[in-house]
Amino acid sequence: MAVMSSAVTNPHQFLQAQNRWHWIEVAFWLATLLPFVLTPSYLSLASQIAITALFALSLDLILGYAGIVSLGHAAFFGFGAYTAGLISKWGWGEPLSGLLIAAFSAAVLGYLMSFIIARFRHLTLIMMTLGLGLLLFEVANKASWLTGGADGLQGVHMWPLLGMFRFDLYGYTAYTYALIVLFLLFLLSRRLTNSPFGLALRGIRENLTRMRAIGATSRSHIRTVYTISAAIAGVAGGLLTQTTETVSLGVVDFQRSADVLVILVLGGAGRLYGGLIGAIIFMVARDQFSGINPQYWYFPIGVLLIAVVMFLPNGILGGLARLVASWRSRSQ
Amino acid sequence: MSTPVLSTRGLDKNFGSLVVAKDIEIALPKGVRYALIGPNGAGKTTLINLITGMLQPDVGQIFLGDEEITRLGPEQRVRRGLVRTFQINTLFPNLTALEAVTLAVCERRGDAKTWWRPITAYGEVLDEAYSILTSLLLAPVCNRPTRELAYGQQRLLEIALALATRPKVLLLDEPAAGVPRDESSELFAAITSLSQDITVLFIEHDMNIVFKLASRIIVMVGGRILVEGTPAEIAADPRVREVYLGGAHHG
Amino acid sequence: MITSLLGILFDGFAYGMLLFLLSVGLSVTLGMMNFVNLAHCSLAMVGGYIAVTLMNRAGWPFFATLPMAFLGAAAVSIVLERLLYRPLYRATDLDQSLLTIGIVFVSIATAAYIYGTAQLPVQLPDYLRGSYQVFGRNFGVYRLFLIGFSLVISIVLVSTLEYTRFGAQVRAAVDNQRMARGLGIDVNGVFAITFALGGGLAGLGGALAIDIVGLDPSFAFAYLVYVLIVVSVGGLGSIGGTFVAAMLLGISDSAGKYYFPQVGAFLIYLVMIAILMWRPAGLFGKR
Amino acid sequence: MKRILAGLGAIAMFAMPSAYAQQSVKVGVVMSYSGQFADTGTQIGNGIKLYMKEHGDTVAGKKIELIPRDNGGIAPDVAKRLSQEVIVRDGADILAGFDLTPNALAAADVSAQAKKFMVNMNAATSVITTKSPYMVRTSFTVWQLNESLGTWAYKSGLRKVYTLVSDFGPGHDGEAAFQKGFKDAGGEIVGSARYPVANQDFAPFLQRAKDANPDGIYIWVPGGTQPAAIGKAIAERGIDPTKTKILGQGELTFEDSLKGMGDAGLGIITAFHYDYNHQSAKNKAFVTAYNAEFKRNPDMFSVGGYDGMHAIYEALKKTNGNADGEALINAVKGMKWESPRGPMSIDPETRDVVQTVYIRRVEKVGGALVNVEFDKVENVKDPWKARMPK
Repeated sequence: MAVMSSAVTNPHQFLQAQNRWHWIEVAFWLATLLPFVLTPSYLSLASQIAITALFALSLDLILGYAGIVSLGHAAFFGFGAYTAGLISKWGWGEPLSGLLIAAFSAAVLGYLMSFIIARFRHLTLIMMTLGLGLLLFEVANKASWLTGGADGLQGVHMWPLLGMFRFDLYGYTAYTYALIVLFLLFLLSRRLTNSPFGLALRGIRENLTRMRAIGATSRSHIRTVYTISAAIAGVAGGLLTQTTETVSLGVVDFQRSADVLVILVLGGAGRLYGGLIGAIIFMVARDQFSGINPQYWYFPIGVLLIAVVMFLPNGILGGLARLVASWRSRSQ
Repeated sequence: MSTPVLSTRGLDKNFGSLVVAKDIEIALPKGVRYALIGPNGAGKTTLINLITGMLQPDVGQIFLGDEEITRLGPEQRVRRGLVRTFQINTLFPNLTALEAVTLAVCERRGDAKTWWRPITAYGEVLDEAYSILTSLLLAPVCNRPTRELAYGQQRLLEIALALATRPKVLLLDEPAAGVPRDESSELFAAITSLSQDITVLFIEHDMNIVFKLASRIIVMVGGRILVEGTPAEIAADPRVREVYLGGAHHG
Repeated sequence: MITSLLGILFDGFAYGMLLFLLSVGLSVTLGMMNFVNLAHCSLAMVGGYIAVTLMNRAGWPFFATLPMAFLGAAAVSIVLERLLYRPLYRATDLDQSLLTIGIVFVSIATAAYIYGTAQLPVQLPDYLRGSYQVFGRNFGVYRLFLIGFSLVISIVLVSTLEYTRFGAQVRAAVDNQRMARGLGIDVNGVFAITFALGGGLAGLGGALAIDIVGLDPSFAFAYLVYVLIVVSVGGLGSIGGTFVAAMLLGISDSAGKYYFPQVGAFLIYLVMIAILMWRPAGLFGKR
Repeated sequence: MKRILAGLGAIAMFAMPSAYAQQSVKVGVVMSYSGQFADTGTQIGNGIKLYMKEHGDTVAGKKIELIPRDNGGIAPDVAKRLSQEVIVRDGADILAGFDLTPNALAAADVSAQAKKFMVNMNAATSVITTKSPYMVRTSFTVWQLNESLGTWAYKSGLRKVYTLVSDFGPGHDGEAAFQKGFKDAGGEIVGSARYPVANQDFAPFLQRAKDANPDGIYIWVPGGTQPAAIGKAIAERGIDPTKTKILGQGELTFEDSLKGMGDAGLGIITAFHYDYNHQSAKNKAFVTAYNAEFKRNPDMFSVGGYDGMHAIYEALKKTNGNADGEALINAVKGMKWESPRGPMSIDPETRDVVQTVYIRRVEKVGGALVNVEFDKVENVKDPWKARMPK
């Protein structure tokens, strides 16, 4: 804190410094390449972590930045997943265009739902998102002629990426693809959160009454960010479909909505890297714990969550930031 | 006489059987400093809430210039120049002062919808926000999160946020509430130095300040306007004395 | 026609009462103390397992297990409150959710470890089984019992919170902690007892629910959604609201399944969304 | 190797660590050990463990190593990933487990791609075995049981039946299979309903069924906590199973469900391929050993796992320890053996299970409720695949 407030006379410099890439960020993204070299047999897991991280990032835009808690975000993930799957099933297996269509359709759904969402706050908002998510689950189950119902959608086959790279058993293509998409959408989100719009979102999170008192168009902001978030979630769902060539009701179920919320809060909501770190820690922990004991892995995961809340409030990144700050102020 | 900048006609508001506003008629000309006084529970904050649209009146109309704004939402009224501050700090705790004022400027200019350009690309917005903060002596702390500012600085930030919207009419709800008297001079200096294009209505309990700042005074009691006049008229009015002296035991 | 409607109302009402017992504790702790306790159904599960264990292994009569289910779940909530919840009363909703989901995970794994993953059978005493036949309709004895029991519980609960000294202390502590402390109220103690009460009621609900819905480790999650629906539709902190919401949802669920089985799964969510669109704070919510 | 990446071939040297694992055969066991279907995984796992305990962990000179992985419920993406991982990371030669249809379908892709032998120990939708030429099934198919039950129901004298099924894939299959068997024989379906997958209170559905006045009510339920709830609701509705016959697939009268139902369950008729009460010397020994090991009775999941391991062991014996997918699947085609469930075999054409379907009635034997077999249909193949155009 002391560093920040040290007599910055020019406001431009200060904000520019905030927007600049920190060396830790560069290191983080370089580290995402390590699985190719160090753990090539974990690439399938790595690609699913990247997809989950993207999904968590989409939730972070509405929850971490605009303060909209959602327990039904799987609706968009699932909508994108089914869209991507159906396009492929109907004979168009080209991944990139499929992903765009998945994003677009999830965005349309998100835009429509945003008119309901923007009207509510607090528990009512949570229950609305939950209710709409569960409704979509039931629709997907009922419409088994379209979605394959509980058996899952059959007949999803992707063409090679860019006409060259097949989706292989080891997950090289899957991870490369998921990682690039994650990185691009991360750049987009980073740009968004550093924009005037991003500032307005934080304003909505911090104080909606004050937003009205400065004449802000909060509801239209909420609709915009909800739509963008839905589109990104749809991309994540589409990626899952394309890299695994399967779609099931699991993509829209309550568990997925709850998991992504846990992942984001675990990592630290309101920080772009929160969802990414949360996804890595949660999924690696689950993979390792369930490898050790497939039956009772819930136990150590539960203890992990409890410990994070007790010792690192505001998620792992939030807690670390506080520790670093207090360490800095002590060392000065 | 030209059209008043802000006027109301016959505003009524009840909460159940409790009358909080009854037949409120005001007309504020451009540039005038109005004080709104009255004992606790007189309905002063309610009136501000009604005017700014945080509450809807049961009956009556509100005009900003010639335009009726009775049915507009609070944010629409703000964009037309009708702006308020809050008696209890209503700020963005985790935004820096500069970010908060920048946000208000962006909203005014319609830039807040832009999500593809970084905020650093808006040089003139930052300059404007910074100059508002400078004028309110907040520049040295502008990069601190709001929650870390001193209480008096937060009160100033309330005004800074309102100014960033370029108000025509500014409603200040006890701007110095909670600020020790010897520290409130900065605040009132700021209010005094506001542009004469801005019409100001402020709620204040300290009569010394009221009489020093206001060019006209409205006295409210029990949800009604008791009397309106110049400071001298109000000081001489026996009904006001009755309310403030005789009514002391109500307080 | 009329008798079938009557039967449906009866079944739905009884199911609603079950939802009421499971939810009312959460409504109190979430509404009055602002603590997001997603582990509420874990407490119900504790009550359920206590009842089953005492009946199947120790041979206790069903009725004797109910107070134990209440006390056991209450004891667990006191421990949780002391160790984990109290430091987090001022934390964000999200931290509270994350903590309590962690507790749910731990409880599921623990239950699976102790009792296995199979569902546990429950046998009620004969006098609670079967049904009375009236107008050619069958009215289940256990459902009748559930309705009566829940009515008694809600009356006791409402009168405790509205008319006793303890109730006044709870409301004072919730409204303004500092002032309550100033008045010499042991706020920590009051909160602990309120939590214990909420948890105990959940345990009781769990014990009573297993005959109708069964019991296995996934119980802690399976009912969470329903309980949240009841609480939000009823309005936070309102016992009467929770009662009405539970009844409404129970009856509309039953009626929907009987008259329109093809939309059975949608109905409860649609009802919730419709009610919240109409009254965002719930039927009896103040905020 | 057609689908294995062309461009990144150089990196592929990391793959297939099984090259050095010649002294052992690794079996990746992918199923749900946690979540809603945790008990399924537990019981399949128990069946596997018991078989290995009885027959040793070495066959044809190879040590059998299990690699268990938790699927955590309906999650084909996870099933697919885990299957890929046990092959590429852990070097598994055989895929086994698979409790749920979507998961099995997703893993089938992996089996087909990697040419790995796959033993489906539970998932019961007919189509699954067509998805990989290296897959064998040791459980049952929904069509196999329920079409037989439909035909049998008409033969036993029922004419008007109401069907009530869980509203998801297997439930729809059960409904279709029973209705086909029953209607082809000449019966009439007087009404039908599908209840939500997570349904808890069954009173309204059973009331509706009762109000249709059928001779029998057919119920398809996927196990879990629902059967006991259904049994209790049947009794509470005043439906007498001795007058209005209650029919269903065996999950309806699982051991735990019967304990929960109590005497309400008496008289329910189910079609199934296995019960711990099946009367044979082989089964008696199996049940005793199982109880000694796990302190509970085996069920259809256990026997799916047990017979699945049998298929793996016998196939490895035939191939002399060669764990190649092609070799193993050829070894297992047409294999016949005496299982705790009775005689069973693997259809050489479809690689699906051929077995006896038992018709059982719930009776009280020695104070406990059990399923007593009183009729059976022998050598039943999966009728759905038999009708499929070749």
